[in-house]
Amino acid sequence: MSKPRVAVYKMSSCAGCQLEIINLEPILLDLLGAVDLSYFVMARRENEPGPYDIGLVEGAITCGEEIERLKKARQECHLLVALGSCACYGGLPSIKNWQPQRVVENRVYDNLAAIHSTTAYGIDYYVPVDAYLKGCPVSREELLDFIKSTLLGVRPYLRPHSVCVECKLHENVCLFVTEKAICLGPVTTAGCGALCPSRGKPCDGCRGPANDANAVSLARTMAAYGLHSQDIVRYFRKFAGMTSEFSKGAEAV
Amino acid sequence: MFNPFKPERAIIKDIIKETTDTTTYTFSFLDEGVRREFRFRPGQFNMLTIFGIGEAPISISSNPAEPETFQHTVRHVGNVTKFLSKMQPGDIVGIRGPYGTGWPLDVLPIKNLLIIAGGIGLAPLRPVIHEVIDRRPEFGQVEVLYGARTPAELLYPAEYEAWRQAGISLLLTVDAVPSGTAWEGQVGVVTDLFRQMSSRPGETAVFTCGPEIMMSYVVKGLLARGFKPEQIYVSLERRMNCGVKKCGKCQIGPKFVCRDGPVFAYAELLTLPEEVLGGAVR
Amino acid sequence: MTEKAIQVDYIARVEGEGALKIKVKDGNISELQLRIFEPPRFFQGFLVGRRYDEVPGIVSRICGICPASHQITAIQALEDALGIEVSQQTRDLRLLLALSQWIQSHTLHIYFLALPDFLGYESAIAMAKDHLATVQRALELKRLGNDLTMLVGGREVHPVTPAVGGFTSVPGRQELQAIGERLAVARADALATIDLVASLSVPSLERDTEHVALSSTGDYAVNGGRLVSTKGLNIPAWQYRSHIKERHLEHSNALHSYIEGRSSFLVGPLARVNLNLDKLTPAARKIAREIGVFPTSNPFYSALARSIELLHSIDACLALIDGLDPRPDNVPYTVQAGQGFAITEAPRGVLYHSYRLNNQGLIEEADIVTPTAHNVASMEEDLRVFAPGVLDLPLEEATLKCEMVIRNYDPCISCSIHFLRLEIERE
Amino acid sequence: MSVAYARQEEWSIPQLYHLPAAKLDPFLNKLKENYTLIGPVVKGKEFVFAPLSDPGELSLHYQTTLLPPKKVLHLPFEVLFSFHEDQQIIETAQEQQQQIIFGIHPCDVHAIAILDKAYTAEYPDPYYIAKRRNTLLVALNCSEPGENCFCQSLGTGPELKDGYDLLLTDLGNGYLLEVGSPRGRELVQVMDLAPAPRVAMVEKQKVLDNARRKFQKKLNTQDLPGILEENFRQPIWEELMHECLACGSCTMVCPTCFCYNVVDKIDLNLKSGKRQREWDSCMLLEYAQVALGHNFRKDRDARVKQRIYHKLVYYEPQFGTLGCVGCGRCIHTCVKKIDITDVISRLRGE
Ligand SMILES: Cc1cc2nc3c(=O)[nH]c(=O)nc-3n(C[C@H](O)[C@H](O)[C@H](O)COP(=O)(O)OP(=O)(O)OC[C@H]3O[C@@H](n4cnc5c(N)ncnc54)[C@H](O)[C@@H]3O)c2cc1C
Ligand code: SF4
Ligand code: SF4
Ligand code: SF4
Repeated sequence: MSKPRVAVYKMSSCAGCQLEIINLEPILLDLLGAVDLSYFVMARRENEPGPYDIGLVEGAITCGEEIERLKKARQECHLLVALGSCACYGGLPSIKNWQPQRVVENRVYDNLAAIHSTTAYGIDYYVPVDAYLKGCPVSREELLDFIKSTLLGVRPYLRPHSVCVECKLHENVCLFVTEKAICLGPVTTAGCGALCPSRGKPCDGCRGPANDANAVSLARTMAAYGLHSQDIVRYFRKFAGMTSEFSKGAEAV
Repeated sequence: MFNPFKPERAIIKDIIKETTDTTTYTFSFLDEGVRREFRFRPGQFNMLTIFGIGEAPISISSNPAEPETFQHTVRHVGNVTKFLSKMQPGDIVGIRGPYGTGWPLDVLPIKNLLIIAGGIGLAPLRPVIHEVIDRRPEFGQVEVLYGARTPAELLYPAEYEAWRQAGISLLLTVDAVPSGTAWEGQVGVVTDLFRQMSSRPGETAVFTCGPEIMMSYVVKGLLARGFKPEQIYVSLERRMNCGVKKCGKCQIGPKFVCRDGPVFAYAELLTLPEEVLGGAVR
Repeated sequence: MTEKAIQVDYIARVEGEGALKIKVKDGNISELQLRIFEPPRFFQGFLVGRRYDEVPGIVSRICGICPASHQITAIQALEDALGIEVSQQTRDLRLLLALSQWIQSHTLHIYFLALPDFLGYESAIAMAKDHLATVQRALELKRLGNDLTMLVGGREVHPVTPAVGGFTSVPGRQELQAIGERLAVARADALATIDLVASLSVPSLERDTEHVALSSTGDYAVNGGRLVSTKGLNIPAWQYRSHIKERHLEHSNALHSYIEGRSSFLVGPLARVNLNLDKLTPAARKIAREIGVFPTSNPFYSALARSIELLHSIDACLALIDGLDPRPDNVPYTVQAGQGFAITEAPRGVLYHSYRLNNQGLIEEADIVTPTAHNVASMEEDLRVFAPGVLDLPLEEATLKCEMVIRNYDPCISCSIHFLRLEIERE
Repeated sequence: MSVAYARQEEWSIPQLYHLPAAKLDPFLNKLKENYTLIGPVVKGKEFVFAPLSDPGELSLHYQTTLLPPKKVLHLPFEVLFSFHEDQQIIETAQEQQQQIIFGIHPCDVHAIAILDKAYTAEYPDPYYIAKRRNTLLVALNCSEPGENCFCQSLGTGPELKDGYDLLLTDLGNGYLLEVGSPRGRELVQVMDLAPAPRVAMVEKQKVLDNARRKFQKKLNTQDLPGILEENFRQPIWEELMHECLACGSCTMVCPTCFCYNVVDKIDLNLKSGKRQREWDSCMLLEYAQVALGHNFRKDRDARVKQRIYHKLVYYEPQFGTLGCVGCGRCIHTCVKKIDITDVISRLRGE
């Protein structure tokens, strides 16, 4: 069996998710024994043309040129994977979607003639996507599980439920209940190992809505904690504000 | 101490492709002692492991009189079951079991037997048919109503003749006949066969297995024809991760499907609120 | 009339997306464009209206390679605005965090981005076939940097613990000591790295440049100090904007940083080693002196400067860990209106953040200038000087050499949010 | 196999000792010589059960812990076995370490008795049993119930009557120490303790009576199955469907929840690996989902009901006991403050 060919594409992103591939240091060489990183501009100079078996797309889509590249990627990849929250939901770049485009641009640039930025979307707004690896950045463990499962031809086990589950499995002091800090864990997809709450920082929802996210109910509780509606809107419109679940949270109060 | 979670290694002896998405596998335990001691009753299931992929509950579909090589008829729908479709004779899987209650063949004084199956639901009932054939004089009228989506999806067609010869009345139906397929039999859902069946409520036990929605219509139809809830037995399916009443997944109200079932007397299910059943059996 | 063109559609082994186009006519450069087609993500734009305590988590997403630098810089700018004085322990942990990222980022650059060029491979992956031990050493060093970032920051990419006023959680002494032991062992790898990099023959490239870095009276400046240069700049962070400007040059669509009244400048490890050689930890200082190339303005020595900083970072971390037994000690504060400024040394060089807050702690204005944004003008200038000398080489080789000039800077293009987007023609 | 732990049996008196406060640490140090000591320690503003490296870490003045001590018997994550390239199955060594759960409250002791039923009946779970066999319970009667505690209503506290190896009651100047099993008696023998004075039992009742008066929550258990069965369709369930976050916290912290999920973890060689189980929760959407996507409890209210009915109705026919011990953890942990006692009193129209 020949090794599956993997391509890594970069759209509007911080490159943190692709760095997580290199950050697999202890097993990186083993991984390279199992797959061919055929197209990975960040790590190699001679990149091989498609088609590829797996395409990992990092980043949100924020301009026309990216839409074209994304469509090409879709064509040349058997499996297309959204790598990280930018690619899954638009990620942090989608914050700008909630302010008038020109106003945001104006804050950064004087000469707007050359700016052709569009609403930031996750990649499935434009092309069908086969799998989503959530997180900002992606979880290396999930990435690896995904690759192994794909090699075996099975569906990977990616936790679909809330961060609270993992938070409890690690017996963290609940920041919401005990520290009275607003935490998006109850409506956010687990898989990070409840990383932030384990370090004393409330979850800010980087992995997007869990499979049964009840953002409306959580938003009501946030309001009951005395949060201003603008604060609540900010909580939900961060990494995954474009999802219908988190939109409901933002619009609940 | 005995570890009920540790599968025994079993080898795939033979593979028979039944339909486009269903295959019957013949297995045999590698360990001689395990192989010799293995016994099962019709309606029981095993937990089938593919190492590294997972585990799934699958009914035993072969003759209980030949437990040294037993069969599973598997529909390829998810991780374990699809991976199995790529395996070859000689490959090793893990198996532990048998688990669950079987069909109450020995428990009840059964005279007549009515078996109603849909699709893959015939798999856990095939051992019943085998056993009935082996013990034919003990039973009176035995009738099988079986429906599949298309003629090509009927399971075990090669055996129908033998069943009929053993004096079992077999009524078949299919939901649809794709163009180009030869089919002279009935077209329609299983319950459409009620009109042709000769079974009557008196001294008859009904065993049914299939999609829950089918079973629900079956039960309704039977009740309308004068059958009593106590006569009807259904086999249920729930998510299972252990098969031995530990993981909690398969609970329906106070019942564990893996242990109190998968075969339940319909009368028993009637004690539960409808919603608890979640499916459509009622 | 001879025309020749060097074109690199994708500058590989840098972080982010850029392209290079050089046109030469009769031996003179007629057109030189370092084009960045990384679309802008408007961080400074959408930071406006967000709450101050969200800022560290947001700005870290500017760059996945040096997220901790963005966090630390933002936090220090916000603390400046809110008038917060943090504890010595917090300063130590922040330094540890910043240096952990230097270790990780420098290793990545030396071994994965630069070394393949010098040794003639297209990538470290290809290099591993012949130089397995070298690549393994790189992986171990990088993991060590990552593990230290994770210990202090909670995660390698986008740390979670740094916060205004301190840390949301601090590492235990035992864990620090354990990683200290690994650092002590890794010194040998750092020394081997210096030997390896020092043995490479570098092309010559002499250009009169101004090198800019933070400098402090005490240590090798990382998270604070005054901004100084080889040409006499010497300012505190809050004066940054009165001296450093951006200009829109005709030949380019990118904004180019320059020093008021002067020209482009260079930031990063080379500038730091040149300016702060005396402040390196003793072992690193001794070796840097022995090698004897510093100060130098040849940017091809950047990798050497990085390798020296690698040793320096390890030694500095060891010293820090020795004195640390962290306890939670965040300082309390009240939210108020204000403006704050901070400059730190990210792995790639000078990073500037400034914020204006209203009395509810909402951001009214954000200004961020990243190291690569500082360097882009310098990169182009280097190419202008360097390219004519390689024009006689076969095109493939000339192209590689020009790419190497860019890779010297370890450019982190996606974090250079000050770039304008260019029209792309990609064949 | 029948597993009888810490049953009250016949043995010779004295069974009551006095453990002066000053002797607590020396006692713990003695126990530490032969056992892993697990007791409540401070974590932030909460308490957790953790191995004690130093007796000084023990905080007996706790009301409840985040996770119940269940976590040392039925582990949150547990490797069931590993399998090798040649498909040989290697069982993980089952833990044999002798351990003492020190300072466990009556409700949690009752919860372990319930787990014993679930895990030692038909198809005994060898992983649980290996740990359970080597675990001794040094219980502590409650003198200060927490704001969410309602064990009193269920007869599982504040006083423990059974199921312990040793039982402590804080009498102010020291502890009354009662022996509950032969293994418990072995434990006390490591110290030279004086028998408790006769009045100790009277003082103990005073402490407990005082505690009994402090309960803020109660759950009326009268004809619970009947009440719940009658009220399967009530507006309150729909309300809860909208309120509940389906976050699963309530079940993750419950001392009697035993559900788990199984995941195979394969190595990069795609041949060897391990099978692992981890706690699961009936509150989660995927819990009752089967292949091809059918879900038997798709709606949140069906899951809320499953949790509450299981605890208060179904445990009885399954294991001959109520499934709730009134520890109040599910109330404390719930971001929405969904309260099982409140649900019941509303169903009763109280
Ligand atoms: C008592 C019983 C007998 C069965 N007999 C047969 C049979 O004879 N032939 C047959 O083809 N199928 C049978 N099934 C259904 C079969 O178990 C599922 O199709 C199978 O579990 C799907 O597993 P998977 O890994 O392929 O699917 P995935 O969707 O990948 O499932 C992942 C895991 O979820 C669980 N799971 C998913 N669906 C089910 C389900 N329906 N029931 C229980 N657990 C599930 C399993 O733990 C499985 O490993 C039976 C189910 C039960 C409960
Ligand atoms: S998801 Fe986060 S880590 Fe990944 S590219 Fe986007 S910003 Fe970077
Ligand atoms: S801290 Fe957040 S994620 Fe953790 S349990 Fe509490 S609400 Fe859930
Ligand atoms: S803890 Fe509360 S919100 Fe979460 S699942 Fe349980 S009842 Fe619902």
